[in-house]
Amino acid sequence: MSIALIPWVVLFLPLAAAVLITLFTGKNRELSAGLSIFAVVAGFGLALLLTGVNHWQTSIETTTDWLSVGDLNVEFGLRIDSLSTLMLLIVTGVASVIHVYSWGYMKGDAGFSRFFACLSLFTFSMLGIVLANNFIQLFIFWELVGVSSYLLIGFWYQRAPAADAGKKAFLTNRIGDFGFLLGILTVWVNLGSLNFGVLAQKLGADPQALGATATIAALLIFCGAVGKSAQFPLHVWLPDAMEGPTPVSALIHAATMVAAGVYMLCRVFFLLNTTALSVIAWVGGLTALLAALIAVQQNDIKRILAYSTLSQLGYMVMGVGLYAPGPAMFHLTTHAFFKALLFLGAGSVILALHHEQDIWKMGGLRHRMPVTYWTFLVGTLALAGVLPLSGFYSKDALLGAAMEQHAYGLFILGVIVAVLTSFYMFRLVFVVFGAQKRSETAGHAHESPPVIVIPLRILAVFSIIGGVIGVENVLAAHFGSTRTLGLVGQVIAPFADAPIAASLGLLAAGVGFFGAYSLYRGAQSDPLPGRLSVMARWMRDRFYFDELYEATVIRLHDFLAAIAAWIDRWIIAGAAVRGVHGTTEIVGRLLREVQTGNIQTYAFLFALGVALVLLFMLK
Amino acid sequence: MTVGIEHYITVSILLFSLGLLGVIVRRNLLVIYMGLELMLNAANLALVAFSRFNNDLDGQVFVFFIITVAAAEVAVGLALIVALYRKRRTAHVEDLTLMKL
Amino acid sequence: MNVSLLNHEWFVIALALVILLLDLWLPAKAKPRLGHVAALGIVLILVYSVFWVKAQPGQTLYAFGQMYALDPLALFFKRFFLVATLVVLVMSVEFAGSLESGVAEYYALVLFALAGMLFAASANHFALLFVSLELITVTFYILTSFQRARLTSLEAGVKYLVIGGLSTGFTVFGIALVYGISRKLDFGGLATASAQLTGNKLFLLGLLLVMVGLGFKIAAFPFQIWAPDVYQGAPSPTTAFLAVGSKAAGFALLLRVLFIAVPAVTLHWSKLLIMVSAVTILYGNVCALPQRNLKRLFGYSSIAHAGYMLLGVAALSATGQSAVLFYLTGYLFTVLGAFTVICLVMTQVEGEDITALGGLYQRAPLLAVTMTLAMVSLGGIPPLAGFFGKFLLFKAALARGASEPAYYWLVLIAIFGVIISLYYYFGVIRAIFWGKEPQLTPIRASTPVTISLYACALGMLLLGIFPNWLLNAASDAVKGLG
Amino acid sequence: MSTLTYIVGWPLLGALVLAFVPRTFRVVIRAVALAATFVTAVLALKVFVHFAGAPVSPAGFRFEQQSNWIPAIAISYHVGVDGLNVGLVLMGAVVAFAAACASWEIKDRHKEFYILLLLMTGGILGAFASLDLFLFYFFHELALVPTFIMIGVWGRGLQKNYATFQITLYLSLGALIALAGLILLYIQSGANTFDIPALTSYLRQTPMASRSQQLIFPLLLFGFGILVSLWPFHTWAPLGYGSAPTPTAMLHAGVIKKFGLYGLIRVALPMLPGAAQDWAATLSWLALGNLLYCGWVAMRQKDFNWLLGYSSVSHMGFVFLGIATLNIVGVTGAVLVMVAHGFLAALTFGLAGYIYQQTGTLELENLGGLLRRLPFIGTALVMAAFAGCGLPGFANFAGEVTVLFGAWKAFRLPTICAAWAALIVGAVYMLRAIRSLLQGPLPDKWSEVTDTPGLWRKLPFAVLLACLIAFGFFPRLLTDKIQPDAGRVVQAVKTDRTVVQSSPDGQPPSGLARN
Amino acid sequence: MAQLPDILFYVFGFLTLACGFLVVLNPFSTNPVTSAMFLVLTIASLAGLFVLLHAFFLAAVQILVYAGAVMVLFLFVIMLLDLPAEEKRKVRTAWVILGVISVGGIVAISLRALAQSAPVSEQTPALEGSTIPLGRLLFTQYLLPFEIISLLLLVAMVGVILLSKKDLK
Repeated sequence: MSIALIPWVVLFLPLAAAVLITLFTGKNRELSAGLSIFAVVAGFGLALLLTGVNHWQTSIETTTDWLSVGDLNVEFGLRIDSLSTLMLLIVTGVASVIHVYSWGYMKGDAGFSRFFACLSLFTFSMLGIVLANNFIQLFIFWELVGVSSYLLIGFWYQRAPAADAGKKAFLTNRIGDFGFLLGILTVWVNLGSLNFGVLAQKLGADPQALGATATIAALLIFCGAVGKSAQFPLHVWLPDAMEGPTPVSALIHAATMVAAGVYMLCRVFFLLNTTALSVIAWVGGLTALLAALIAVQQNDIKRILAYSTLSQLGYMVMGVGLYAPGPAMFHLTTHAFFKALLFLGAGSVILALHHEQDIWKMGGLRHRMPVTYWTFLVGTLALAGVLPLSGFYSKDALLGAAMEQHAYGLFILGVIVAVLTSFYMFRLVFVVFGAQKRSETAGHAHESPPVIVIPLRILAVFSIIGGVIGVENVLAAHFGSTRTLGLVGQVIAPFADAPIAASLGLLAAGVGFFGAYSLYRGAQSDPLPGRLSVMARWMRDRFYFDELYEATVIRLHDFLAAIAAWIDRWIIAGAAVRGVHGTTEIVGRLLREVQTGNIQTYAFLFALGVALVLLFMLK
Repeated sequence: MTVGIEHYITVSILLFSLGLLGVIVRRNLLVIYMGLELMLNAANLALVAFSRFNNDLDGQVFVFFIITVAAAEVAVGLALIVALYRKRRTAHVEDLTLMKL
Repeated sequence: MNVSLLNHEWFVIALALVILLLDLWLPAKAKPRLGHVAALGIVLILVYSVFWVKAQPGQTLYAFGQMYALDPLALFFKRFFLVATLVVLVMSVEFAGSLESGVAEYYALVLFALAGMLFAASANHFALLFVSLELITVTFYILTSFQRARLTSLEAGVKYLVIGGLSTGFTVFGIALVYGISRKLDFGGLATASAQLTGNKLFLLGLLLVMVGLGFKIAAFPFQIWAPDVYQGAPSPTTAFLAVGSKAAGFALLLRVLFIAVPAVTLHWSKLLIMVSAVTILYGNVCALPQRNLKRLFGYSSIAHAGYMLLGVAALSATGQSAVLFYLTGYLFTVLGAFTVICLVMTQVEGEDITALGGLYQRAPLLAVTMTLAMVSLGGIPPLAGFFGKFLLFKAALARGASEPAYYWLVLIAIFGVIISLYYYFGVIRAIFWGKEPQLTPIRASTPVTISLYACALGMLLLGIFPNWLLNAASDAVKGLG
Repeated sequence: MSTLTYIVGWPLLGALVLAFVPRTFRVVIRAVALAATFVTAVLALKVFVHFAGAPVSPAGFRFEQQSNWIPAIAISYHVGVDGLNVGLVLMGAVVAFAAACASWEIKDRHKEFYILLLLMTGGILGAFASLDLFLFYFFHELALVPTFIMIGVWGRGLQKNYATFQITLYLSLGALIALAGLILLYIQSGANTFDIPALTSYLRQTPMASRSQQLIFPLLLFGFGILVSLWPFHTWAPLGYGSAPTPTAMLHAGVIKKFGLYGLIRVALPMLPGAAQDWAATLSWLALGNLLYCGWVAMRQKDFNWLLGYSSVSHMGFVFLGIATLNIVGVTGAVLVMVAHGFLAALTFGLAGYIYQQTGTLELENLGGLLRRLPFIGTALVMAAFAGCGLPGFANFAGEVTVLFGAWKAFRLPTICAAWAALIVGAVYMLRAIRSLLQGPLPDKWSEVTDTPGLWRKLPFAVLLACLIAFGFFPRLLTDKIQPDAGRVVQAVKTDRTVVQSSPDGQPPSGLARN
Repeated sequence: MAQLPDILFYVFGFLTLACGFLVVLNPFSTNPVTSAMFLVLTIASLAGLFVLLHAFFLAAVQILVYAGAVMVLFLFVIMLLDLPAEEKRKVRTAWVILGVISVGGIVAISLRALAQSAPVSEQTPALEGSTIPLGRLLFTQYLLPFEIISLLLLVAMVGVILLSKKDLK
């Protein structure tokens, strides 16, 4: 089998699975799940094979024309380079684990087959983003992941909040896509191509090729990332998306799809100029801070994780903005592992508690669910950035990048976020697993079955070692650095490169832990609201962003729609159309009053007619 | 001033308009009909006058036709009026407004 | 002098006399069947006309001096009138039950009117124009008031009589003036004389008064006022004949006067014709809009159609004239088809409201289909004759638009008129297909009527789908016009 | 005889045959209708597949046939396809077949219904295949009139009568205005022919005077525009579709409506290039009226069919926008959208019709949670909704994105607004509809609603979806055919560009504003 | 110095118009009989004008046919129907004014046309409207209309019989 063929197979296997499930195996649940899992696991295997054969080295591009009209030439092509290979491995790998986990998690659900069909569709779309070699194809799959996400968030469509959340997610994403599309159009009009390789070449040859539109194009394209990666101000959909089944939250809204924005930014890094990058960095930083603050005061286990995801995505975006796409991707990788782990752990807890998600109704689960507890703890430590877990390395790389760019404001911001991260994660651990049970269901919880627990273990392992398995090397190579480090080199790299960042990062994790320890160990209710009062309420109510949008964007659009509808009904269809109709009818009724039936009148009108004609012609 | 063709035509026009006026303002069918006869006669006068001053007989032949046609028309018209009167006991046009609008 | 040029007329007059004579000896029960005899006679004359009479385009044969002209235009109209009369006669047979007396006379009068129309088609002299017009008009006075047990019929007759007399008066006076100024009564002489008289007010006055008479015949605004009442009151076959035959005779004479007698003057009349055409279209259609009485609706609608045809006349071009001929032919099948249906339906249902058509589709599919086709054709929708006719008319008018923008406005108004007309035509269709069903007794149609219905439907379709032959015939017919 | 003649002829023949089948033979009637449309669809597919290999006339047409019809005024029966209409013919034939399949909902007077349906089919396919202005118009009217009757007789809802009359009068007005434009084109061109290829090439040699163009173009634009529900002449569409029986709505919204757009591309652009340039900017704003304004109105609709009606109106905006670009990308995209929207509109109206059949209402507030009872219909509806809001994988996306690319080269602000309408507004009302119809709790009264019982009833929807997806995945099937001929059209427009200086590629003028 | 024919013209012309006026608008009587009688007078005066125009045959016909036959028919019908004096109803003056205005318009336009384009007349009209040339013309050039007139009379006859036959059926 030719190497070039492998990505095609990887890409289309899940689609085939989705189609087969939809068309044929809907009735047979096991077969559906099997198909779906086979597709993604085989994809993972092939991706490994590809990596093995290719050694991250050459970049392969195979294309075919998808659409070609005039000077618009849209290819359908797959680009294999180290960046996409890495992402391919992450996506297929994490997806494989989560597919397996889903089998256990979704057991007994009425829409079991549908779930796997959607999941496969999502995998297909995500892989499409990863492998895309041009903007339109990227946009195509960008949209498709949006739809899969919509379908999966609204999986339990009969529950109104789920259905609404799906809608909200899709629409918010669409706003980002709007900018994205305009950005693509701008780039195309100015550079005449959509292919990443060609574009990179053109910009490489002439950095001013985009001219005055460079910044605006870059920012428009960034809009896409803002939507997909839920950055401020389009972050509002992600917490709501937690209405979907937990495996979905893990796969889509933590590990892969939301990271697509960051991936895309790295993919088109060559397009981004200084102005745009600084905007990007600050948007990312702001998102990280805001989300972390909100996360501190959430009580829903999945929402805490969702805001955490937001915050970490903000980190990554900030990284991109700091000329550090490599570290950003690095963090993306490690985050995929530990955030998936955390979500799956949360899912395990939720399942054990019969879909209870309020952390204040949990408690004392450490003993009842040991595996879940330990793996969750690993995830927490990794997220908090504790040495030597993966999170530490990637987060340090980002903080180091801030130092390197002398972006001290962002650096401090990053450290504060790190403190908050550690704080809210340990708060979560203490409340959920520590102390005593706070409800009956929590008392009756017991450990989940192997099909759920094994994925936890696998992800835990990667969360631990993810920082030192060479990801950074691959990325460094991709983004133009030649540095390659051995295992030991990787382990000590943070301290060698940016000791201040590394130590501050560790310190932050410690501060966060102790804060949480002092406040929440054994707490029966949240003590913070009392201490922070208004601030806490704002945090709990997510700084009222939803309300703000409700009052502005949505109202405005509704208002415009109402006006349009009013005009349509009363002016166009009413006054104009019915008016013409009615006037004609009335004129008809009036005019025929002339026809009195009286011969005298007729004779008079006849004579009048003659007079008029004569007057007209002989005047 | 010698009487010329204009004088005859003027009389003809005036007579014609009298007939027309009769049709318009009178309400008795028979009188209306008389108005119509006046109009035809006005035309006759014009034709005869023109015939005389054009120096050919075509106009007079035409008058002959008109008189005959008028007679036929009167016969039919009066028969119709009689039939109507038998049915409706009126010769007033204002009573004949079954069909309108 | 070749008297055989007038064979059409001789045969028709003979046929009428034969009918009158047969009436004397036939038993009362058999009298209605005389209509079929008359129809058969017409068929024979038609056969004669088609196979034995030829007219070369652009060439005119004269009889009685220059009095009578036989040219393709005349022949076209003669055949037109024959076909129209044929259908009307067949229709009359079905209607015979509603005539109190004189069924045979009715047929004979129809034939006499036909003779008048045939003469009118060949009129090349004001004397012939006048007498043939009078023959038609006087006959129609009688035909209109034929149902003298019905007050509406008499009333219609009186109205037609008075307004008709008025128009005769104007015509005659107009002819007198024309004669006085130009010293000519024959069209040939007039054509040369009128070239010098285009500025002579009295002459123009005379011509305009003649136009008043013709305008009355075709029911053009402002001389349309009689049409709705008379259409409504007259017996249905008379109305049909009035709508087709009398109107077509008016157009035949209009074309002859405008384009043979005084072409030089006509050239200056485009404004008048445009104006009259536009107002006629609007008036007819707008007034028809709220109309519920079927025959009265046709009265208004016939005004509107006169307006459309005037549009072709107003174009002052050969394409316009041939379009008028084409339109008339389509109109013939359409209106006669519709009136045959009305005839059959109205003899069974009291009242002439549109609702009387309710459930027609269940009662008699053929009638319903014919009526629908007729409405669609009148509305000007393909693939029926009405559409192609309007297409030609619009084309002719638009072709003149480059030099005179008023034609654009005229077409715009015509389009508006068509749209309005669709409203009430579809109202009729709606009544047929999904109106309330007052009764569901099937309507029986005799064989001749069935044939004539099929012929009308076929005519509408044929002219719409394969218009070429008629188009050629029409453009041949107008070759002699100025 | 050309295959196209058979494509046009089969449905008409079918209608004729049906006229002689007794009305009690329900199965036979249905079978005849299905067979006629099926054969037509297969033939259309054949033409589509063999398109590339078929012999080409100098003017670029294939499968041509020309026979005398009305030689007296130079009208001939002339059919043929090029890239611009081959897709439309295929789309029309497939949709007709689907509509015939979906006609099971007609319970009374089915014989007449099928006759009208076949007339419509033959008419519109004839209109698409015509290469003669008169024939083009003639066939279209043939297709249009049955629409009126069908809405009148088999329509539904309280506003049925008003809808019938409004759609009849409105569309006839549009058709007549367009007819006036076509006649003027014939007259003022001086070519003395109604033949489209002949006229086009004649006008390329000797373009019409600017005054004539300025006179005729608006007539065609607004005449055709009314037929396509160009803003602000669109109000008939939701009203009509809201009242039309399902197959009628499918055929009209899907196929017949495309006639006007096709007319603009086939006739107005290449024959009136100067005026087309002058009107392009105006048209782009009118297109926004469709896209944005009607999208907003759609957001406020309470009845699903009305929503679909406005959505269909809104989608027409893409085509207008594509036409207004006057560049090859935009025009190709416009044609692509026409084909795609044909399938889509038929699909959505078909599905809505099914739901109406089951529930007797399409009030969004009354419905909900139906996906549970209608897995197939619901899924198809979700897919259709996504196709409607421009999701990749469906043909609409390919078309819309092509239009946007073309438009971006021609003008900025309208394109931005169009993108907003496409991505946001469309999604808002479509998802809202899905949310109200299919999602949320299922009211008890709808617990008896049942999904399509058999394969047969799934067939129309499946076929339409398959087409949408096939062209969505492989748009080149269409674009490769469309492009050369769209190029021809654009070339014709461009060569007349005497006032606007030709701009180097990639740096277009900021708008084709009036000079 | 006015000649006799001219004086006669004024006399007959005045008579014609005055009687015509009294036919139409008799301020003293609205009885149709009065109108009919004045119509007879009008026709007689017209015949006088015909004579002045040397149309002797037509003058005779005018008297015989019109005054003799047609007017007798009128009177006969009036008597037969025993019509009462016309409308006792209110005379609508507005209506009369409207009528006068429209008629006046026609008259004004016609007279203006007459004034602007006076017909050219031969200075010495020599035509004699005697029976022989008239008859010759009638039976040669005008034979066809003449025959059609006979047809018309037949039609009128049939019509009158049909319309006034007492019994129906």
